[in-house]
Amino acid sequence: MSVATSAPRNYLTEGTSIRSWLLTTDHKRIALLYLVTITAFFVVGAIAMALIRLELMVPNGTMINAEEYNKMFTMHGVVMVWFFLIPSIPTVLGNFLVPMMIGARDVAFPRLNLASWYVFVTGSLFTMAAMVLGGVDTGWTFYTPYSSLFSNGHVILTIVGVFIVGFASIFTGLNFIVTVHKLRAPGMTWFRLPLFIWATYATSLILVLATPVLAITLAAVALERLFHVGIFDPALGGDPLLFQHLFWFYSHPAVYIMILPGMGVVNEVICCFARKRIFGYEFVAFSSLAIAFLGFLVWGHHMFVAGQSIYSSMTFSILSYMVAIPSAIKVFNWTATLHKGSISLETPMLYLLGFVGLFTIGGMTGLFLASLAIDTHVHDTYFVIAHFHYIMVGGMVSAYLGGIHFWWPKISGRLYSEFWGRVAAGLLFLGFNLTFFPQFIVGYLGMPRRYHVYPPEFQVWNVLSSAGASILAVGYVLPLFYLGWSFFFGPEAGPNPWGATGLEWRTPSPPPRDNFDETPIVTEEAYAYAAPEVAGG
Amino acid sequence: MNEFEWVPPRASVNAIQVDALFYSMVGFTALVCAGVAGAIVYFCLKYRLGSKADRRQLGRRYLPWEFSWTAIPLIIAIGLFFWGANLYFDMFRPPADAQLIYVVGKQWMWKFEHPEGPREINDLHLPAGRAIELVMTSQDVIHDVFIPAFRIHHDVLPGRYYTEWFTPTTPGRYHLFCSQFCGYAHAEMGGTVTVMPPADYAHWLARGNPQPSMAARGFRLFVEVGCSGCHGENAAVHAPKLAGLYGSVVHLSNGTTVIADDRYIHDHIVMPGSQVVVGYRNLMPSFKGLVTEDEILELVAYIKSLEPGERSAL
Amino acid sequence: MRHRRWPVAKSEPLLAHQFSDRTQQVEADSLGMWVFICTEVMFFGALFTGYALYRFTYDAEFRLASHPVSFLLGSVNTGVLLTSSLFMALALHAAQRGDRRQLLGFLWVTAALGVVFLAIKLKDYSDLWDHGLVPALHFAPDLPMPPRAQLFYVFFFFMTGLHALHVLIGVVVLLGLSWLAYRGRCSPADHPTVENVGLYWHFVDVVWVFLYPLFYLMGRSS
Amino acid sequence: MKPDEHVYAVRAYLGVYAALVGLLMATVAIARLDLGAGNAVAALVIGAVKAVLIVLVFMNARFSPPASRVFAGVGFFWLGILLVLTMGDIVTRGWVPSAGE
Repeated sequence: MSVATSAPRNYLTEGTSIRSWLLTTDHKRIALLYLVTITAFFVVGAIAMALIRLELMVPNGTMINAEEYNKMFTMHGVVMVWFFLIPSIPTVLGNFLVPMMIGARDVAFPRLNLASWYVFVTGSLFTMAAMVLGGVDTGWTFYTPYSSLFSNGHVILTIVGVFIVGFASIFTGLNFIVTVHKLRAPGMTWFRLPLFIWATYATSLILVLATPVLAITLAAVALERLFHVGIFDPALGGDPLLFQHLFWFYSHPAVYIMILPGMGVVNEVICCFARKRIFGYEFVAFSSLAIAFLGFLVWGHHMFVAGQSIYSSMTFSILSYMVAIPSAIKVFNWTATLHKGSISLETPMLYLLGFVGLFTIGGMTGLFLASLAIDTHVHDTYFVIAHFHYIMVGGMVSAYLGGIHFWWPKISGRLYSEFWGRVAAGLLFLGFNLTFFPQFIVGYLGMPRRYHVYPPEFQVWNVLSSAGASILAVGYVLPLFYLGWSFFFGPEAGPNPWGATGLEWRTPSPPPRDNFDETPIVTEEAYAYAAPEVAGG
Repeated sequence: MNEFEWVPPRASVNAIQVDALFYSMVGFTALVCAGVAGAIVYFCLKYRLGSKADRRQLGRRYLPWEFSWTAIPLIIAIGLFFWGANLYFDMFRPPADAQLIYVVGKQWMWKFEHPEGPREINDLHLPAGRAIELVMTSQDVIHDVFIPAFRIHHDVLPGRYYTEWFTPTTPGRYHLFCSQFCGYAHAEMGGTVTVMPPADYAHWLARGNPQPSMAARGFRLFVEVGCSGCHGENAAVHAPKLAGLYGSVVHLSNGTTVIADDRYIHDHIVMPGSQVVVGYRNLMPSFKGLVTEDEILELVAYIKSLEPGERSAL
Repeated sequence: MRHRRWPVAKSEPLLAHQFSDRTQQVEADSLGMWVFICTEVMFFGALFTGYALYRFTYDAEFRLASHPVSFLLGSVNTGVLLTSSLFMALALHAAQRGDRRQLLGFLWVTAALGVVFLAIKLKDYSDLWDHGLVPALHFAPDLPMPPRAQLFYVFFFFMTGLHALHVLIGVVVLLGLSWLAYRGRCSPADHPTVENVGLYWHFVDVVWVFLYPLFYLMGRSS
Repeated sequence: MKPDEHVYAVRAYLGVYAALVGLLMATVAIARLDLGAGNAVAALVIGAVKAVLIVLVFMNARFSPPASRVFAGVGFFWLGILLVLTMGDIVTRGWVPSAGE
């Protein structure tokens, strides 16, 4: 308990110079470095999104022209995927929490961890330079031969940036894998680990195994663009589908890089605010690994109409359906965890219950896309856009913001305004649904993605979507203000404001440099919430 | 001018089948989402902190639940897979008597050729009630033929031929989109598909400038670009004769065999040395750049029209 | 060299603050190396996949195209790398026994064999350059080549080039390690460092063991 | 890991080295024979055997902790996924279903 005598030294007060931040190897400080960086990129991606939604208010928008529009959606995609979503929960919450949750003083390779941030910043400089120098118009998928031979944008510069940030991902993933294997506190067996750790571990496996394939694929695109040697050019015997195979071998699992850590956050928050042990711990834990594994077997469902063999398509289709099983297990277990709990709807809980709902819709519409016949109609339409935004924005961003709110008292040592928190969570949920639900409809009607002009009968849905986006924007901006305020002026939180279990709550807020004054010893399972008092029972 | 649409027009046999699957899945999804959302709301109210709800019997018997909500989704998933896969498989099996229409995509327009002769750009006229098979290729990057009213989609790749087929049912005008991002004017690379009653279609075919058939245009090219110098009837050069070639089995000098299909002939024109016929030396120059993709299609149509033992069908 | 007295390791190896004991640190380092090797496998794996695709599609052309690639140089290089791996393993053994002199010798032999490998590789490349078989930079074959020959050589240079880069990095790391050993920083307790460098070196060898049949052995019989 | 476990290892290293050189000579010899597709298969099988020997003996995967041993296999397993599913497409792409009625 931090009594208001002289404040105990914590990781924030341990050296306050810029230098002490830039050369830190403290996982908590690196988490904050990442937090600031990816927030900046989120703003960049969101501005591109705002321009896109404004342009689409009318069927023949002239606010920006075709070329600018193409660059905008490419920038939105590239920045949001590689500079926000993929690093988001792993590098911010993961870096902050993984060592603390397992009772370690730091990650296994602290210098590698810092290197990861520098590599990330270096890579982002390249991609940002490409954006500033005139942008790139290939879409975030860089499909060949358009990207390799036809586009006039700064493809190589962009690719170099993405190539480099890939190494930041690999460093982070490698670090977490080794940390979870080797640095668990005494008594912290695998089945006593918080489920956030299981999810982060599964994510790290994907980071380590998929990212190199993307790196080499993008290198091949750059090579092709520089020298035109025919790796993906049909005129020289190359196969453009090879690019798609390799790209999606990374980019489909990348979707699970984005969603798995979010699922991890759900477990922590729901257990805390239902004051109850998770329902079916082992099933939730193994479903994370199952999703990470199956996620590698389904990439071909992006290629059902791309000219892939139909037998291959069928294989990928049924494997895609299999991913639905562990996802369903998770949703049902979360719901069952609420049963007979003692539920209070604090801000993080609102975000995460929103996550469960939106993820369910996103996941169910994934079944439509896994269905060969339906995908043959909705492929590359707004139906797909809506589906993956339900997963990535409705799911991942909700979980990220919910997680930030949940652990904010630990990160900053302070409380934020519960009222504004609930308002922001509510706006996010409303704005999100209004933005993206109409896109399912307009997608089934046949509006293709990456169109800046469209037939007038689609306008109603686009206007609804743009209106929703403005509400969504308010939902995003609000936390910046009240969390920023709380960081400096909020009331002190104390070590455990939510009454949560978990080792991270057993240390002061903000935690000291080495997290724990002495190594904790774990004697019980995760989520050992006291059985609720049965009032009048 | 804004017509408000809830559902896309349904103008092919395939569209009816896909819609049946789609709306079944919408129903199923609505059921699951309502169930999950309902349970969450109900639990949040009933078991809110401090409520007097009964919280005893917190047993750990969860296995029956886990197994049931693993097994039931699994069975449903497999069922949905077969439903979708079955329809999809049919989409790749055009009936033998389907009417062929040739499609070339290029930045940023669509060219259509009817075997009877008419050529169209960005507009496609089709007869209702008849199976149509599009034979598609691209001249530059990847495009995609997307006709929402037919619920059909396929990428169009440079250097390859893909087909998609459908049977239009309802006369009317429908959107045609390119749905694979292809550069600057991607959003404008579309057009209109006009489905007409068969009689009107026949009338449309006959009307306007009478055009020679595709095979006839192919024959003209065959002479003009110099193919006939070697492959023609009286050519002195020892080159394979092309009559009866289409659809036959060709033995290659590397010991393998291929079926001489559209792709084979196409590749031979632009990349002759890659598949040399056994017994011949590769003397043929590449015609890459000398003929466009739509001209190659015409050459293929001509070669296709040659019956075995015939030198020239025209 | 052999008359020099070896400085004695002054202190126990450092224990980083995040670890509670030495075993934990050693095991963490080793696991980290294995995970890194997984990443490397996938890194090369993407190229192996591309190679497999084109080899399947253009089998006959690839066989013909591979003729100018020197069977002899490739086979010799395989022998060189295998031998270097043996010396790397022996170096680890020396480190475990705390025999710094042997350790140093074996590390140098390993590094030297790496340099020999690179030199032979260079000769291999320059021969192909003379035949005009280097895509992008100088592709004007002076031998009759099938149409997809360029594709074969793209993968040849991409894959063997990436591998050679790994060998080069390995040589630099080995020299760094032998410098540490020379400075007396390789007591028996330091052998895990040698072991991790060894893991990397052997992995590079494993990659070559697959590159060799794919590029140097095909189409030799015809 | 305990160092004394593989202090005796010199003999194992030399034995494996001899085996590797033997395999190299075998693969050179086989490459000279005309086995059709068998050449590639034989060369790759020999390559795989060499790789396994290197991983197990030179890299001492035999004595590594379980987690390290698992990760020694994980990379190759995942590469297998990439190869099998990609090649599954390439190999079956030419199989065209028969025409419908």
